[in-house]
Amino acid sequence: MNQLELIGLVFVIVFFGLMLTLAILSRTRPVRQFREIQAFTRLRHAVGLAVEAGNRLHLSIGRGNLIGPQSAVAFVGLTVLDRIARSTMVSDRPPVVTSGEGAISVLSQDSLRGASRAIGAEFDPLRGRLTGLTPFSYVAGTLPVIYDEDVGANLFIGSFGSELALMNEAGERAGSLTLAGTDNLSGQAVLYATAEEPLIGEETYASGAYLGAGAMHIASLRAQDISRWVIISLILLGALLKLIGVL
Amino acid sequence: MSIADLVGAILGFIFTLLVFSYIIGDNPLFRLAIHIFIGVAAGFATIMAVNNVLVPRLLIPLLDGSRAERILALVPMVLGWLLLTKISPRLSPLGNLPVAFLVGVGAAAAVGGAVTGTLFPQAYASINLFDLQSAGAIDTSLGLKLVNGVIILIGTIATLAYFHFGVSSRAQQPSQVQVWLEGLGQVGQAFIAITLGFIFAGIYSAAMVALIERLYFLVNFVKPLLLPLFPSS
Amino acid sequence: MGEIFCPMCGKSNPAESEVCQFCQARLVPLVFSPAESEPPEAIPEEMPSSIDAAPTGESDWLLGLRSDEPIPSEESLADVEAGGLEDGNLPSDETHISADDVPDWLARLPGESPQEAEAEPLSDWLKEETGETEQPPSKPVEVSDWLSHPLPDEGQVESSESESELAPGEFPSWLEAIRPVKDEPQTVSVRGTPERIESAGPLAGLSGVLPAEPDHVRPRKSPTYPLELRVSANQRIHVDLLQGLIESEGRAQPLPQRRGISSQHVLRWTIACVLWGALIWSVITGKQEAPLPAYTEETAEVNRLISQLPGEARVLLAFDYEPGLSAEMDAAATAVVDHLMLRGAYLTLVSTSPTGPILAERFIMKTQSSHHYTSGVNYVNLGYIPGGAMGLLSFVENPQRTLPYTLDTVAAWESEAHAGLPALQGVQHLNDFELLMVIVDDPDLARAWVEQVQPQLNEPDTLTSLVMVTSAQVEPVMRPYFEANPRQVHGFVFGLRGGAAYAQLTGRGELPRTYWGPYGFGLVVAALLILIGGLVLSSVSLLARSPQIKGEANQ
Amino acid sequence: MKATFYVAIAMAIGLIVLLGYFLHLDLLANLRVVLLEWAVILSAVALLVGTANLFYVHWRKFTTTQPNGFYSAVLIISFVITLGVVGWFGPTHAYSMWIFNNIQVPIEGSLMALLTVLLAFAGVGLFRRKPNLMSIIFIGTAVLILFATGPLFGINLPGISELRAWIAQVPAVAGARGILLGVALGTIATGLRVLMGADRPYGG
Repeated sequence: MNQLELIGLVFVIVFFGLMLTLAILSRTRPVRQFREIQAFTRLRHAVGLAVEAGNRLHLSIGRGNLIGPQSAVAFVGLTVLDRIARSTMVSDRPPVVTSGEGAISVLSQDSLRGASRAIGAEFDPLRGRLTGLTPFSYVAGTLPVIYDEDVGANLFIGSFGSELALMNEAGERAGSLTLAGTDNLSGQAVLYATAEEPLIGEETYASGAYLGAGAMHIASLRAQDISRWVIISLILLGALLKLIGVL
Repeated sequence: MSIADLVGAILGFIFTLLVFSYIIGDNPLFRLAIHIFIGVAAGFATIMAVNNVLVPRLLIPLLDGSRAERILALVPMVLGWLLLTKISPRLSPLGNLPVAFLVGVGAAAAVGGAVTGTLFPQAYASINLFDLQSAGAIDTSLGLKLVNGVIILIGTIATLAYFHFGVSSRAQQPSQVQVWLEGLGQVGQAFIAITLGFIFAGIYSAAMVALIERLYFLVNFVKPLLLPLFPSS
Repeated sequence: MGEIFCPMCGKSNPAESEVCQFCQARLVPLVFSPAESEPPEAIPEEMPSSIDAAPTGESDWLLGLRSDEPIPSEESLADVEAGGLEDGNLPSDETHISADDVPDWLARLPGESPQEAEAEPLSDWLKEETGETEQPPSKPVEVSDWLSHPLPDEGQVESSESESELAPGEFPSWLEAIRPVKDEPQTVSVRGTPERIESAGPLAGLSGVLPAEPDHVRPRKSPTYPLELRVSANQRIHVDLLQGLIESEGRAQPLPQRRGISSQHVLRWTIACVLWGALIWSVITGKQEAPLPAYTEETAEVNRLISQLPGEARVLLAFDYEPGLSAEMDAAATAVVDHLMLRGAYLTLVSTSPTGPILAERFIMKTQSSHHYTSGVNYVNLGYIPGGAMGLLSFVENPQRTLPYTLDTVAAWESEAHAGLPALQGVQHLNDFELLMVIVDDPDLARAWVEQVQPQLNEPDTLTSLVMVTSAQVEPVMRPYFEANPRQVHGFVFGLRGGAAYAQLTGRGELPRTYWGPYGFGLVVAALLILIGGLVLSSVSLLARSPQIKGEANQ
Repeated sequence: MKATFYVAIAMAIGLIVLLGYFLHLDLLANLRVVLLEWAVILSAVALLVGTANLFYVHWRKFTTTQPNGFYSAVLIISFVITLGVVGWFGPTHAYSMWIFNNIQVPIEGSLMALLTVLLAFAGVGLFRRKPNLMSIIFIGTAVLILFATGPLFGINLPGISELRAWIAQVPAVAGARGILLGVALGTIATGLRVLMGADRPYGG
């Protein structure tokens, strides 16, 4: 195991320990405040509207490969789906979920089924759909869902490329709120210009904590904050040592 | 140009116009084109998955692989059948085992890929900016490299600091650190805007080339039909 | 001298009097002797015959008891059923008090006889008490039950007076309105029979005393209460309104229909007309000839590396882009692959996306047809590596096990069983290739290639170089790999600009030269549109908002 | 009890694959290769499940005569024809290439070409929607790079290419690096939550 791999293993173990410790501490200590992210504020409002005014929520969780680095943002999409499905499943228009990869569409159906069972609502298998098997056909298959199913708010949280612009623009044409977040840089550049409420970079991964998905989400967000400053310090220290020739 | 090519070109011409009609608004012609497209793309992807994965990695080892290969191929075969039960809502719980397997591998790939594929290479690259000894070897002016290195370092740290989520509970009189963090976050926002603006221009360039290729195709398709009308040109 | 209270008007009478001196009601029950009694009226059929037949062995005293209770006649039952209490048909004895029978002394008394009570309107204070509005004369005044009880003895006068001050309980009109019209049960109501007054024993004079011997229980249908309320027209409207409100809550409200043509549509069409019009003109006239861009360092490196390739070099070519971006990627890679084919390199095509292998075939057929490269001879297409970055890792570590067959399921690698294809002669691992070229449109995928291939390239005495032809959007993410020291990627061609620069270097490559003119013209028009459009739109919205801002400033 | 069984499976499998990134033990490396191989096969089976879901959704839409059911029929027909031709003749056969070259590539290329109008429209409206410093820098950078990328009608503005190269090499790289480091932290946190069983997207 070379030096870099050893540092990597230590980092993962420390991060894991930090998450556990902060989760246990959060039971006794007051919960730390987080900065306000406008997108999540409007998302909570959209969920409220979905229940009272019967606006349907459309969640699209992307096309990332489940056995690759893009799986993490797909898991974030599934967490948001679970949170939303529990509160809007009993509304007049239950949420609809689209995805662009086989395994992720299977997981989205599982999440919908679990949420329905948790609140005792009836599960409709048509609510979780795979709309296309390639990036552009997935987007093309999602456009009719945005236009035809009385969608009040669109949430695109997952792995998207530049084709995300077509979905955001369709949401605007349909007159519904569009909130989007992705791990892909091209997707972020496009959603910053076209989405009403963009989630930039790491903000997408804070969805669970901001939507009250559990103490572990809050603990992991605080662990991210702490390890952020550890990495910044290591970079500064390393640059200094490299500059003076030690490293 | 053979008949098949002519029919193909006509088809391509029609589909291009049908998709371009979306600019006017969502219309039945556009819907027709994209639904044909989704069916074709799904057909290709399904066959590629069968030809490139299921046949060479599951069926061939099962049918004429060695004993060890056959035993190894039995496990994914059983898990595969269980996963197929997810098609039916009633049998769906049977497929939870392969799904848990996939999620376990996916989560590990995410963590491992992030640490070894992004976190360390990017951090290491930020540190290597100040490797001035080697800079001399590639005769880049040292001063410019140092200045650029410092700007990249500040930009990277400011961008990373912008994403800081925690705020002090005393919102009325934020601490000195909070004010300083706010300032660093503003600098980070500027760097994020430059990066996303640059990538936005790159995506626009790619879209522009796609448009030019489609326009050349349309013009080259129509030109031979119109040439007899304008013999002089 | 004892007294006895009249069960009907409640006034006190001398103990020995049999009939009330006020309202002539009987004070003492009639003594019945079998000879004088009348045969009982026809008992309603539903009365089970068992009761009529008087079960054998029943003793005489029982029969005597039953004869004391006057069985209400059919008509009075009907009266009770039809009229109910409201119509004043108070259940009373067979005798009915008419106006003539009222003695003078009674008429002078301040108390009212039932008839006058009905006629005289309620005094004002009573109205406030009961909160009742002026009632139409026809409205019946119900005599509360407590009035019908015999007045208590001298000692309880105070309380009785306070009771007399209490206004007779009267239903307010809104309660009266919603009282069920036919709410009495269909069966005979026990209330119809006058209560027995004990004549002997310690409880003499008291009524409603529970009989010692158990009552016989008559089988009866459970009372059904039809809920037809007597509701006025006004209230019917209110009920309908309320019902409509409740039902509308359950129904999903249609979202507001989008207006036909909005300013957004007009703005979108304007941009499309200006931009596409300029490009169509440029494509048709071909007037936009422009000098190809100067090459940059990273592009020159690619040219140098390919120029130094030995004859019949083994090159791995990855086609990792989507058909949607094939225009830009084909234009960027045409000149580079053309250069490779000029050098006579053997190509091995792979991809990590399902459509990649077919795009590779299309690219060679469409842009490199002049070199007459044939599958299985000059090049081999190994198909698609599933599993994204993880699959890429397993391919980099062991290509033969990951992609054992070509796209047409032919055994591709050299082994004891078969000779393998010429393009893969002598190739066992990734660093047996002289050059790895990745044509990629996605920044994450490009990084994955670099991260996974890195360990193989760092092997000692490896001569393999890694170069990339990418989309323009990937440049800021991948450039640092070129500027790293040592270089992780040995050369880049970024988008059409890089492809045109490479075509400038080699003097070949038709596609980038064709697109370069309209491409530059289109980008400038688009930039001007965004700049001018943005400024105009922002100033219009600022002007539109300024009165509002001024108004807020004045408040 | 069943839920904890699935959590145990996900944790065990995940731990083996994760340790394989850092520890180079032969047993662990071989086990990891086998698990990855099975995961790749299950991914392909999941693609078939997804295809069945796509087919079922559109079949129901067509058979229950919902609005736009006609398009679902068109999708099913084109899917079956493509499956038949490409499955029978193979993906690189002339017929398969004909379908790919004349239907899939033109339509995807046209959808990408639509972005020239949609992105310009978004760029024009961005400053009105979000009038702040970040939007100004974003639009300013994009417009500058668009001017600097292509030939300016043959006019060579001095320094514009060098400015473009500098922006690409310095500030754009800094921002991209910061975003990638942030995304990596978020990915690690999310992956660890799933590995420790705090998040359970399975078992529904």
